[in-house]
Amino acid sequence: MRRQVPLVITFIVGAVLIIAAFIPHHPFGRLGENFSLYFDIIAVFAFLLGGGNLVRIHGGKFMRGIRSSIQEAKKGGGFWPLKFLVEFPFFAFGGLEDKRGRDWFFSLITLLGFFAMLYAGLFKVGNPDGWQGNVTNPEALFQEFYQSMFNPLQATMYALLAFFVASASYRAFRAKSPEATILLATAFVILLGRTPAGTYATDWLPQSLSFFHIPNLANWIMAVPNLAGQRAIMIGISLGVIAMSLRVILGVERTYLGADEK
Amino acid sequence: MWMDSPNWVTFGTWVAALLTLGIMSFLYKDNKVYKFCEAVFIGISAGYWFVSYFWQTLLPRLGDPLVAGAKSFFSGSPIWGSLVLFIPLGLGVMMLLRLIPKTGWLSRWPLAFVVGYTAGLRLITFLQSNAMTQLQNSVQPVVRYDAAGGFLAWESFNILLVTVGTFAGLFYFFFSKEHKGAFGRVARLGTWFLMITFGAAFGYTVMGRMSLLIGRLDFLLADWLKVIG
Amino acid sequence: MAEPRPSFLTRMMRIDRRVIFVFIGVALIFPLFFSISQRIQVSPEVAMLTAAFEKVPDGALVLYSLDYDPPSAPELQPMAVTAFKLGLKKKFRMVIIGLWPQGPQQADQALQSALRDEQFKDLKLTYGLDYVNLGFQSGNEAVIQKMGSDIPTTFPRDYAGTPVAELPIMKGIKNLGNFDFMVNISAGYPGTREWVQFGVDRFGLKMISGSTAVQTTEVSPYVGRQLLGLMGGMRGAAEFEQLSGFPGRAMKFMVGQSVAHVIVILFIIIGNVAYFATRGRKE
Amino acid sequence: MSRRISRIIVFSLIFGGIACCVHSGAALAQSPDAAVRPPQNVRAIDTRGDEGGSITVMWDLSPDDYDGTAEAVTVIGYEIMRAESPGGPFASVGFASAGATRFADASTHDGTDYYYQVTASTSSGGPVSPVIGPVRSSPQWFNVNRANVFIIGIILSMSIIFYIASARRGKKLFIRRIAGLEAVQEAIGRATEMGRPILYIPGIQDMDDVQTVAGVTILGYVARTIAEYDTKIEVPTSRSIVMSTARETIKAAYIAAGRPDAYSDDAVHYVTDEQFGYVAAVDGIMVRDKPATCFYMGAFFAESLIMAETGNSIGAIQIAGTAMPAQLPFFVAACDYTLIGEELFAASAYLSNEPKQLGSLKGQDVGKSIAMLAIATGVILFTLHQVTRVQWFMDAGNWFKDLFLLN
Repeated sequence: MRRQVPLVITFIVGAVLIIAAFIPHHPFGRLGENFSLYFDIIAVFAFLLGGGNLVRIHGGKFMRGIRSSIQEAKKGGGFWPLKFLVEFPFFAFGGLEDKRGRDWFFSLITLLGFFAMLYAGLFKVGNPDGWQGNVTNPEALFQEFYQSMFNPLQATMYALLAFFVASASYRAFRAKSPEATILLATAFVILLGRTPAGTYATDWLPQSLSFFHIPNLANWIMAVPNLAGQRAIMIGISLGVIAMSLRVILGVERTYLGADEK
Repeated sequence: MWMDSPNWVTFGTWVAALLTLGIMSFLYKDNKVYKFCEAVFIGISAGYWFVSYFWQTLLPRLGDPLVAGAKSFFSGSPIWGSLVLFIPLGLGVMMLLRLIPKTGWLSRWPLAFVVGYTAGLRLITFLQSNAMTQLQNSVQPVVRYDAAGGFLAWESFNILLVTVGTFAGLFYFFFSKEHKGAFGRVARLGTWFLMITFGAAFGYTVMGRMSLLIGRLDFLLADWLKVIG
Repeated sequence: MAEPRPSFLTRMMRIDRRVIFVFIGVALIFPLFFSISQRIQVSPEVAMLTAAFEKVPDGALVLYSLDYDPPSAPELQPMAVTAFKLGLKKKFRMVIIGLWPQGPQQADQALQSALRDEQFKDLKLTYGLDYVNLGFQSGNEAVIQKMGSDIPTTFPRDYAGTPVAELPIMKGIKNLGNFDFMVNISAGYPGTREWVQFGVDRFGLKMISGSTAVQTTEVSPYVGRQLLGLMGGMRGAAEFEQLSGFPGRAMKFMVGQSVAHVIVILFIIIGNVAYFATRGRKE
Repeated sequence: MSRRISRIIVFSLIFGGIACCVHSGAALAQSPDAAVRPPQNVRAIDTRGDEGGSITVMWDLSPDDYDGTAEAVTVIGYEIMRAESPGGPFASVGFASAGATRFADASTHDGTDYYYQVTASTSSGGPVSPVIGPVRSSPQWFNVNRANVFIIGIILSMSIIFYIASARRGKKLFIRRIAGLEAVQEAIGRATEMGRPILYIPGIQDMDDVQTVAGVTILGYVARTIAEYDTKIEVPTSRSIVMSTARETIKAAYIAAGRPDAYSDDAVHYVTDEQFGYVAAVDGIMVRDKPATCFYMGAFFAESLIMAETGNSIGAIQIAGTAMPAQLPFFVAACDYTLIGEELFAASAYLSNEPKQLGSLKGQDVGKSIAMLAIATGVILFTLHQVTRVQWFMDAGNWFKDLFLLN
């Protein structure tokens, strides 16, 4: 029973949604839209679990860390709060080493950041329009946090890719096998084609060989063989998704539902 | 407002710049500064998203309609439209029942709803936009003539190549056939086409990644250090 | 262990990746200090895109959906700025939305910097009449679907909170079918793909797209019937700036990018030379 | 076929419309600008395949439609006017720009009679077409515009369901080996030997992405092996629903492996919904916990390479799978094994080794065969037309191609 009901729910929701795609009549016409709204709402509730998990993990780390640090400080006698303060960097950050349990201060930072954001956002702190104001109002504290902390962190993390893409191409693009050679050669031509160097390098070729001008060659690769590969991938994916969906809807695939606890 | 004062703006820029450098330090090796930035990032971003969901989904999509529905009910002319919202509300609450061991099994209902929703929705969208559109785009003559009746060898060759490449790629994805003999050779050809696709996408991407870093460097040099214009 | 000192090429085989990092960093920082311009060859997709822009009659009703956030701004913001400049030049009636929460904010910034152009110094733009920013709505592709049937209920209020009924530009706008043209600038999901699937395929939008370089390969199959033009990455942005006659930031950033490219290419060559030179010895 | 029927309907409506509206020819005389002519042949029908509340008005372009070049006064667009009686009053319900020949008036009430006329707008008013009507909107129970999607969907689904069913009945199926999945066992074994944890990333999207569903189901089978080997698994998630689902999945795997006591909820933890915040954390986990094996199965965006490169730098075995075409190249470059697109969705069936799941893979192959057959048919028809110039091939080809047209 406990296991059957979820399977039935999945089946009904999935099957009805598929059929509804072909029925414009109320209430089927907007079923997809409505279900997507339900999903969003469930996701918000679920966030309470996720956020709770975050707080529990970091709260736990922090509590355990500070307790053990105080115990450590109390060791060997003396006025322990002073010792605690003096050796704070070692207790809280683990000093230069990376010792487990000695990094509780970072958990505290995470918690502070989390609650600061909740406070600023949920209470609309500093919003010129007060409670009625839009949470995205750039004047509010919430958006100030966003601009000065969230945004640069996000953008920099993203920007690390510039370095990683270079190191990955250095390592991966070696002509070790026919496949690797094709990968290398294509990437090489496209890379060249995106730079002026590529343009200059092949400018001397006569007009009759204009196909081999690197930018033209790059455009050709993008338009022809690349397109073929993309199409194969996309058609394959669509069949994969259809099969996956059917397996789920028909209850053939049910790992995600967990097991019975007898 | 106090936040508009030049000092505050400068402070914000400094914070942003130091966090930028902190994240970049990871490239050398993991260190305490990176760890600090990581901790800040996790905390504020989790908070940010929750606040966004709260104001932009929960209240306008669930809270407000329910309140309006309740108001209409008590004012004597009930509008039943919002009643349907008790479905997601109920499912959402069931989600939270995980926290109580005894009722934890009920949380599988919303999960079942979510997975069923995903399966149903995606089956249709991928059928339409991946399968059908790609099939439609693939259907074209592999022999082409221009208006005057002259044979367009190059165009014809390209279309033939796309068609052959698509087929070969699909051969690669066959699961129920051993990649051996003639079939294996075609499948191998398919992997070559896939490799071209990957190489092309990779090569094409390098540029975009560089530009992200340029954006950060531009911030550090122009907005923070003010050494370039 | 008295191992012989590895040869130069063997060492090149496994360079510490941090060496590559340094080269890339320097290559990108250096050109920012100079203003050098370079010749760009225009790709057919961007030419199509600019032509599609030109074909839209002056004063047309145009939808701008900016679906990205600050991390993608270096690539996409110049596109948005140029697209707005063209919109101003052609006196489009511009309706701005975002499927990403930070999209509308990016749009405001882009429009502001477009207005700073010499050409529009004397232009008086009236909010609510010449353009409107409807802000962000959550729901990804569902927002597009809803816009297909009814825009005023999808966006009951604009970004600043004004009811859309009070905005003259919104008079007569019912759904996506009312727009003559659409500009989508996107960094991923939801973005161009969803607009094509739910807007173009279902409601016949005439659309062009500006994508991050990464997304470009993914959406390029749509060019033709579903997309009237496509610009990819900073290069696409620079080509667009050049073609539309509004040179801007993208053309400047292109230089650093090109240098970094050459560095990557050189490292690939070094890696392969070292690989082939040392391969025989190991076996 | 449905197209033809609709054409008949349209034509009958046109003639009906013209017949009932000839008397209003006087409207033409209202034209303030004699040089500009109104749109021709205006007709209106209930919008097909919709949920009601919409009437589609169509017309032929005014001969003076703006063509993008003319200097003289031209039609810049069409104002669609509506009334509930033929005599008016008419009010504007929308505007279509020059070159447009249809407008869907989505503000109708089902069952009400409406009358329409279309004004050719110039900068100074414009001539009005004759009044047509009455027209009513109504909802439909089947969207004929998507009949082709329905049929193709049925064909593909049936081929998959057929093989699931036949496999369930015990028909033996051959499935080729998939290198990336063969390596799963070995990769887990390696982590066990080294005494290091396994990191599993189920993508960064929520459960409403089918790739995440695939990622979580694969996790189920991977976790079963992990439970048998008694290795530590770590699953940071970027969405709360994924966290809950992953916990259910892993718990079930441990129960199935007969080691429910070894399971702990702590294996799965939520980090943040933010893409790059999540990556920052995952990178941190990698360099500090040094997992021996990293799995990336699900939907990925730009962060794919940040994780894969960091994973590579710590020397982990990496197995990735995604259906994000833009991210595949990075996984291919930086990981040891990569499941490409369709293989991701096939993986859970493959790993499960259950006949009915494997049957669906065979069904997918049949689907691919059908797709190839369809492409080949269309290509051959069009090519024959090019070569022989026989019009029939063209018509047949176009008919065939339209089967895949999305309306």
